[in-house]
Amino acid sequence: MTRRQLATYIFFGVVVILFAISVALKGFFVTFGAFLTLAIFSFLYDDNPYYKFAEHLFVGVSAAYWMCMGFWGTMVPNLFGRLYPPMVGPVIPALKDNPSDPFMLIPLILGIMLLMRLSSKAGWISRWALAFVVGTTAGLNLVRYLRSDFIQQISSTAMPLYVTNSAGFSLGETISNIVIFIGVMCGLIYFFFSKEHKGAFGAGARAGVIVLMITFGASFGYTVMARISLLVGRMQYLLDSWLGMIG
Amino acid sequence: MTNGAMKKQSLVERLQYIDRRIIFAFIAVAVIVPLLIGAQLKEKTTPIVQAMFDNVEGLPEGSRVLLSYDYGPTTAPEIQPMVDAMVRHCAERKCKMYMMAVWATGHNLTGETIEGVLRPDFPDLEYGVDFINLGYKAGNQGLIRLILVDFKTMYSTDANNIAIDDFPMMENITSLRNFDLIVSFGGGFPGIKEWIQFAGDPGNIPIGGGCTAVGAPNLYPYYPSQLVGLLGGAKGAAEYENALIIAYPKYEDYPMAGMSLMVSQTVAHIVIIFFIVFGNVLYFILRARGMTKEGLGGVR
Amino acid sequence: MGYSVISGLRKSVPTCIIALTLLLGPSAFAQESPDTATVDSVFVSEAVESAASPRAAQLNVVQDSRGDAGGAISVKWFRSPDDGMGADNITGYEIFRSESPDGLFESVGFASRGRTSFEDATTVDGQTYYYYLATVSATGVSRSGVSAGARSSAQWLNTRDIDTLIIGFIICFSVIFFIYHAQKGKKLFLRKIAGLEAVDEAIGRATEMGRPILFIPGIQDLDNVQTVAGLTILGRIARTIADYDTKINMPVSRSIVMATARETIKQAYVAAGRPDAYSDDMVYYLTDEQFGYVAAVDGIMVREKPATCFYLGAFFAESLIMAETGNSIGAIQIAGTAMPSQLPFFIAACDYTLIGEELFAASAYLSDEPRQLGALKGQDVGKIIAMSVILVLCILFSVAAITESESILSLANTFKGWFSLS
Amino acid sequence: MRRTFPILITVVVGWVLIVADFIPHKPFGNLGDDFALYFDIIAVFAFILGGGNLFRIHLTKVQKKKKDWPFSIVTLGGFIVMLAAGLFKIGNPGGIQGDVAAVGSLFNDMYMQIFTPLQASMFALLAFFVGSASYRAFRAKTTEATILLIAAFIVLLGRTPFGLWLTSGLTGDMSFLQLPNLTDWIMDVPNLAGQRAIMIGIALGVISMSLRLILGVERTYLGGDSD
Repeated sequence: MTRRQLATYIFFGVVVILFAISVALKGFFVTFGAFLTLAIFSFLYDDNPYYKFAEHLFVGVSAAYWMCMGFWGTMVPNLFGRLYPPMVGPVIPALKDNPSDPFMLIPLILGIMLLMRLSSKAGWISRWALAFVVGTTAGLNLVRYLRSDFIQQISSTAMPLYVTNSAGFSLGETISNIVIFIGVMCGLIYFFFSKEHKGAFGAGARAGVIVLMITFGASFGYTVMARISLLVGRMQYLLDSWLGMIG
Repeated sequence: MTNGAMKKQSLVERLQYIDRRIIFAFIAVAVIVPLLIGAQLKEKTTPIVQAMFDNVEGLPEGSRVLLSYDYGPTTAPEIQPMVDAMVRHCAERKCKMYMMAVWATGHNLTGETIEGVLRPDFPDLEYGVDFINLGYKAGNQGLIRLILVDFKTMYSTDANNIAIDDFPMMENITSLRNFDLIVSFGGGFPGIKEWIQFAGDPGNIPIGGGCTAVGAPNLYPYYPSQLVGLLGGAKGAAEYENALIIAYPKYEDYPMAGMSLMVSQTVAHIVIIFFIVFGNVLYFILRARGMTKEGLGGVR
Repeated sequence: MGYSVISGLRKSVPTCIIALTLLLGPSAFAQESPDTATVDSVFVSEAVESAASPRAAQLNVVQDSRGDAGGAISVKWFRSPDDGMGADNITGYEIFRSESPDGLFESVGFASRGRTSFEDATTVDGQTYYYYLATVSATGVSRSGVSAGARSSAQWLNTRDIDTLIIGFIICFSVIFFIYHAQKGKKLFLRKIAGLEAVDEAIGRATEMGRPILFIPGIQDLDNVQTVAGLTILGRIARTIADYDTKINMPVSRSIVMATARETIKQAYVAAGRPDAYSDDMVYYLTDEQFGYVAAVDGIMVREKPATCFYLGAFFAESLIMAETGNSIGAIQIAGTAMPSQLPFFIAACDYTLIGEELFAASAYLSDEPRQLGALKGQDVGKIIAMSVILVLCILFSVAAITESESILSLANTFKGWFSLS
Repeated sequence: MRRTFPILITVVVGWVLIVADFIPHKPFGNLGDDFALYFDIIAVFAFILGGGNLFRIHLTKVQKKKKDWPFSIVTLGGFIVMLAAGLFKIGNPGGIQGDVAAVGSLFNDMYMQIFTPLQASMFALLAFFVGSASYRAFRAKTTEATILLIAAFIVLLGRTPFGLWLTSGLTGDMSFLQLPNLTDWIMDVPNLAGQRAIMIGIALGVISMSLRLILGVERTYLGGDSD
């Protein structure tokens, strides 16, 4: 046994003992939660068996979690509950007298087509379901983005570049509006694909890059604090719920 | 980082490629120490938060407010304080509160508000009369589209599977248009943006939002025409709490979650600022000596 | 076979447009319907108003809600003189409805003070309804006269969205025009996108080092266009990978994405003439859970040490966790997303980042197909339209502000109204 | 047939949905919602595909005693227990009629005690990575990088009371230079302009991408343009 292996085993022993003490004092669930938290944080030092354990557990549990939520939240009420309501009567009594909707056969058939992937011979049928999904995505998003992100953003940018308020000419707002105007214009110039960024156009694109850099820098800086709040939440759990060291 | 063992490096050069684990340790300490001490930090209310506050403050008694819990336990440390503050405010205004979730994970968190704020501090409010928990329904933005025109098809029962028609406050609720204000809490998808796109814009319903500080900048463009106000991150929560204290002085000495969160955040924030300054100072020293390597971690 | 589809499509597009016009045309002209009641037909309220009651608001128009699926009548009124003013500030307006002018009226909704319209979305199409409005304050209630009858009905054209339709038509038309124009063979100029220039080099590096390529198509399902964009890029990359026989490792968080990605890569191997080299194990599902997924991806990164990481699709908070881990193992990282909040993190931690629109353009760039590139030209036309409209609107508003001219201001507002959501 | 028909499906579905968006009348009015619901249901079918795939991979690892196979047992165990708890609503106070995530059920317990701490801890790693990323990336190397650095630095400082304290001397006409005010200005003005440009660009990208899909020009998602 090498020294490294020995150290690993001793460390494991210590973890087990501390775990046992904590379970005795604080109960299993809080201890296990704290153990998992620390196991995830240990990844910051390096990959290790504790992280591997937490990671593998997480994958298994969460995959099953979403499957169950999908089954009880969507499949039962929205597919079976609409296709043939009496069938879900024993589970969701409120739905059992609803009228039946034969159109729900469409997703049922498409869903079964998708499962054809499991067969090597009929796997190609799954493409029909995928094609349906892609068509839906394209159709729904085209109009949605046109409306909320294209048209609406244009009208939001429509504003006077010379602002007066009750006190007369407002220099601050005028400057702000001009900056927004130039910023949006140059930002759009940057995204032009079919024109070379040269000359005046190139200068516009360059200004666009600057605007984008300010945007990214500002968003990053703005975010830092938020990210820390999540860590604070976890530390509160460790220090307060587990160790009882706060207040 | 680098395997600098090959050739001898100056101290400055080695610090340039400082092991990131050292930064990690500093951040951990910066977060833990203020927590152990325990302190609160007041925040001046900014206009976008004040707008949200004023909107709620302007709601007449009995107004219907829909609160959508579109977040999960991961962002709860950041978002729960603002939910609590707004629910408290709505309760003070005697608004009727309808809690729902477009996120499956929001389901459990509605209980936290009810048990943590409404039951202890507003014992007079009655379930089904003053507030109701409608629970989670699948369907993401599709759900929002559906309930914009037809509320009761999707919500035939509350979260505890009791028929919706048993509750007096559900009378006359046929579509989202019956609500005086919809507030979505959450930074991800589906979230405030989807509420704007699928309910606020088509239904002409006032939408308010509370989101993570990360999501906030993306939502600024919607304010004020499509969004009545926005709370961003713990700071937004602390600002709302501040507005609440000014309007309702009885909360002056009340422990406010957002304000205590701000302390640890601020300290860790300053640590990161320190490291950025430190890194740039090293960089300029090295550049003066002509020893920089270009391109590392460069921008595009 | 595919070519026949395309040529068929080319023929059918104009037909579709014509059919659409024919379909929409008549309804566009048939806008006026008799389901309208205006103030003229409202008889004056005889309700008793005590001294404490607020002054009543009067009805303006009661009519079928325009351009909807039926089942709604919109009620508009003029604000009460006490709305928002003085000590007797009202709380709001309660809307009452009945099926006959002298029948039993019931409340259908409440609008806060300041509002001047309400949509009663609980009507039955074809049934005639009568409305009156009660102005409510803390001290009393006063009611308006009863409106004339109004009926709701469904329309064939969403007239409220006619501006969206027109603008959408122009944009779509310009994209479609350039798609087919480009087919005629005129070579288009396209500016360079650094991230795409680096794709081949990044794949080459992984091949040389004998290490895998990690491809992450975002964490959203196929109902997000960004995921589709990521997969179309995968389609291009997979061809190179199949040619070089580079190892690809693609953990995904949605099983529909898994099915699609397998199909995509498999076809690339078939096209490269080596279908046997393909294996379903290249693409595998982990979990739908955002952080469960990222925990596993991080593990895969530190254990398998991919030489190149692609992150192309819709990302949320996990972006930085993956990109920083990828950075620490020294991988070349190419990212692309249309999630503005995650772009800063990719820019900070990756070697190359495709910003927003560039993600959608990438597969066209990599395809080098004239039709695909033509679509990019069409996008540029969209930008020119956006910029021109913004320019004209800003000039109009500025002129209105400088000259303080009401008429220019109303002109500007009308024009802006075309670009506002109803 | 194997390639052409799917493309036809995409084309027809896409166009119908676009047209339907402007027709409120039945049966078009709700088509978008219906199709979105169909997608959700197909996605649940896909869970069977995904879950089955996960199960098979880890089972193979255990059977063949591949590297790290004991950890695959952890995945399988977590998966099976959670799946059983959820599908059969084990320990649910409302029985089989109760809400799947009802408080008191095994499913909810596992969610709250295992899932939640793992999820929150993973998310909290970001606090550390944001630190290391800013240390490395925010260096004044090029003009662009310097602008990025300055914008980030002002906003970082402006969001702390430290920033207010540092610049509280600037009053009156100069008060707009106080760091919190400057931060707000950067967020509300240049940041907003950049975000808008990105948003408009993305909208055009989505429109063009969708059109390429529903014209059948972009077909890589079905395995490339060769037949």
